[in-house]
Amino acid sequence: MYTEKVMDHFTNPRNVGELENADGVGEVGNAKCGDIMRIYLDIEGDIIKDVKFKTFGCGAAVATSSMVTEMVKGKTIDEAMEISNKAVAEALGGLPESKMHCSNLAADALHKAIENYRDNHQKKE
Amino acid sequence: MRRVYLDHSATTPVDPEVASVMMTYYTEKYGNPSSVHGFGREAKQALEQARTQVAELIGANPKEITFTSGGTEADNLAILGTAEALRTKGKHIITSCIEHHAVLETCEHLEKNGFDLTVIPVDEEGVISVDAVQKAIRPDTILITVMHANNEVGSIQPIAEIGKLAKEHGIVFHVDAVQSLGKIPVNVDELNVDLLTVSSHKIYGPKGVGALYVRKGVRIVPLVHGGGQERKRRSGTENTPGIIGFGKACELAGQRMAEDAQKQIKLRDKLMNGILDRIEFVKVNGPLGEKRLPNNVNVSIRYVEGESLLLSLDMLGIAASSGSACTSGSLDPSHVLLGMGLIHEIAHGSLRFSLGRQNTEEEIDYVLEQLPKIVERLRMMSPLYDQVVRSKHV
Amino acid sequence: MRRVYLDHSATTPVDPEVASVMMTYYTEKYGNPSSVHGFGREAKQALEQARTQVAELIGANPKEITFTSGGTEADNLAILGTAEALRTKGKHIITSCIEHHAVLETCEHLEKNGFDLTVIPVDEEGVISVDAVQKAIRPDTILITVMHANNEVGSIQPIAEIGKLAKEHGIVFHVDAVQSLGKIPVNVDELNVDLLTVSSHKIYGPKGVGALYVRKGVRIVPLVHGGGQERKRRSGTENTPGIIGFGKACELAGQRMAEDAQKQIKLRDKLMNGILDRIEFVKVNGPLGEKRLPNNVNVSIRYVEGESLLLSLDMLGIAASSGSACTSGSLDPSHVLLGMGLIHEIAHGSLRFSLGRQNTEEEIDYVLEQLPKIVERLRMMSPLYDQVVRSKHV
Ligand SMILES: Cc1ncc(COP(=O)(O)O)c(C=O)c1O
Ligand SMILES: Cc1ncc(COP(=O)(O)O)c(C=O)c1O
Ligand code: FES
Ligand code: FES
Repeated sequence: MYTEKVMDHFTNPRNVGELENADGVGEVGNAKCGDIMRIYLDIEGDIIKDVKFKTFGCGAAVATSSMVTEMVKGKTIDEAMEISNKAVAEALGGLPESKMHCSNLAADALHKAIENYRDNHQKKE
Repeated sequence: MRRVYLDHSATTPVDPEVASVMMTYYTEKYGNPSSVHGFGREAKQALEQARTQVAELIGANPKEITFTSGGTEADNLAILGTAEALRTKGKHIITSCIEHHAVLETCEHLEKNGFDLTVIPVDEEGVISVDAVQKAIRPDTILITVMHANNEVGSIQPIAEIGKLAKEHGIVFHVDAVQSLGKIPVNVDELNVDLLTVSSHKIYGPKGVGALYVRKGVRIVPLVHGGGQERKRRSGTENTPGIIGFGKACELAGQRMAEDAQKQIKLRDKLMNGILDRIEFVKVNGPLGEKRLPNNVNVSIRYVEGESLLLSLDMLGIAASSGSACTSGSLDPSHVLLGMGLIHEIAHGSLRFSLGRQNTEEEIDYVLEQLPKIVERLRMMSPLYDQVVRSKHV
Repeated sequence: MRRVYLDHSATTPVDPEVASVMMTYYTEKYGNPSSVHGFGREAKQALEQARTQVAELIGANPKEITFTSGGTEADNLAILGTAEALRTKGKHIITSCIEHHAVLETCEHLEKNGFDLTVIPVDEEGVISVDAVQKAIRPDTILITVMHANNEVGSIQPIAEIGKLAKEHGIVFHVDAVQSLGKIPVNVDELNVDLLTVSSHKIYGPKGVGALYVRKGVRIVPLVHGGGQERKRRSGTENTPGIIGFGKACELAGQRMAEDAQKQIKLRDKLMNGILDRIEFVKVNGPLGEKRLPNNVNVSIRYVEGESLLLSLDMLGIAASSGSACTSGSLDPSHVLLGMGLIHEIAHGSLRFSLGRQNTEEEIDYVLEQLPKIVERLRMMSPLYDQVVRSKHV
């Protein structure tokens, strides 16, 4: 069902955890649907210096969370905004059709975290 | 890698004795039972012997057994066949909210085609109330269809009483006994049923074979038309090797049922109590004791999601299921658990272990050793668990 | 006793290679393909490989293959499923008078439920005329269902041309290819078909498995409701070992078809000519040469009755059939032979020998040695023959 890459990220998820005093936090999904994803960002200038996640969800949800954190580390926030659901799924070597929506969650959580950062940032200015 | 199969409610291995009987009918005694010649006759004879073996396990007459391609087809034949036969008599059908999809989807198909459907709720243990069925009965009720034991939570239903009700009202009564056969006694007279579905691959027989018991005098319209096999109830060249395997599996089930149950109840309780002892925030789904199938363990583990649990167990060679096998690939939480009143997030974290003849205590120990570690790891990742831990520390 | 099996159109032995592949999936890789765990995944993978093997033999895409419990169910699914899907579009169905019961009875079931049925006649060789089909087409025709090759007399039908007609008129075209598969090329594109039925046990695969090819874009309503397996077209736990066996049988059929056909045509003609040479008052039923299946011999032997012939042959270990296996237990003469214009008394004396991969020249010699003696003996008993002999002597 899942590619080796998915299983690798599921088994050894990268960047699990949270960041105290994160510059941006994004959360999507709800427990009712069986998936919640939260992403924490530390941002310096407009570069993503550190990223962590926590996820309650299926194998694909865990793997896409892990993947997206790997993909954004070191990127600018504009570059990170460009990361699409499809790109996350592709980076994992594909997802089963019925699981494509799980990749939505990861990209959406990331984008929400960046928006959250921009909101905070703009307020500070 | 070590492999521990704990998904016997999804399907079972074929018993080696069963497989070896079947082999002969694939390669040597391969005749078509409808044929006049020796090859045909030897196949026919074995087919009829299998019919007797199935009948004996459920206390029926062999003539009352119609072989099908499985439990799903038997459920469809019972429900659609009765609806078609009695459509001028009435249009109301009663079922329960914890039925297998083979029953629910079929009833809903009829609903879309002009029938009325009442779906009886269950209590928090997953048991239907006889009272609720009684209240649902209308003058135009033609069929009551409920399961003997539930495939997800193992709850055993008050079939005999519902059957008595149905009989009093002259309503055809169909029971899906796919999960109870071979695990607890199934007797068509004691249960007061008119139609009863059984399936081979849940009792160490081959996949792709099942049967519908049709009480003498009960009329159903066939689903599949053609050569008129199975006393015109189910056309198609008979799957003789499969049917013969099913017959043998029934014979073995009859011999081993008491011993199997005794052994599996012990393992079941060991596993269930072991999980409760070792893991926090766990809830057992379904009834305890006598009202539960001997081989079913179903727990909800809070703050983790079922598929992640399954995958993690799988990597250690442990095969289990979350909800029923048919839906574990999809995103909906089990309709059975929701029907029992579980909220979505708890239903999502449910896990079913279903025991079989070959399981050992040592295998249960292995699961009890691994599962807590898996849950711990997944909970550390879970944003829901955070809050729990934090609120504890406050 | 010596046993000579010449009833391969009724059913075939399972190829030992096929049987051995299946065995693994009964006893070791027994997972339910819907399950998430390793046991499930290995079953699922093998299931999909089998789908590819079946698809390849008929030039289809694997996604266009729906597995069923046999040819009969596939025929029913095609016909009932199309009728249900298109019932608002039209109510007219065209079929032929030589179809298998799985098609005829299903069409007649629809006729009883408000559909219009046109049954096309055949010529004296058992071949449908394209012209007759064309003339039968109406604006409300939704389905044409005809067979590729006839099971009794081996006549091959002008499918590609009928398919072209159907396409021109936007009519769904279903073909029952149960008897042609593995014997002559079957290609869904060359034949212009939308739906195509195949069955495993006629090509050295297991009984109880078949498939319906459904061209991409063609909609059918399912017959059996439940877990939504087979892309929602056919619910029920998949008969994985059976399907895997069918897949293997298709692979072997593809490899061996040319050689099998060449060998069987030789035996066929030897048997047919041998009978004509040795026995008086014999008529060959069905076409000669290219338009006949490589493995079919069908003769009417005057002044004797089919069942008596079968029983006499059987006592010598020779398995043959009279009419189709499905009806040889009954008293009606074959509807196919009657459809070809044979009178009852001649149809009653018909005999079908259908060859298979394992048959040898020596076996044919044995039949040719025994059959004349049997016919002689039965004719000596026959009051009809008396008159013939007498009139000869006059
Ligand atoms: C209660 C119940 N009914 C029906 C079925 C369907 O039977 P089968 O798998 O033979 O189609 C199953 C198993 O999946 C079941 O558990
Ligand atoms: C032409 C034809 N169609 C359909 C069938 C039915 O297929 P099955 O025996 O797999 O049900 C047969 C064989 O009996 C047949 O010969
Ligand atoms: S996150 Fe919901 S199924 Fe994957
Ligand atoms: S005499 Fe027996 S079938 Fe006609």
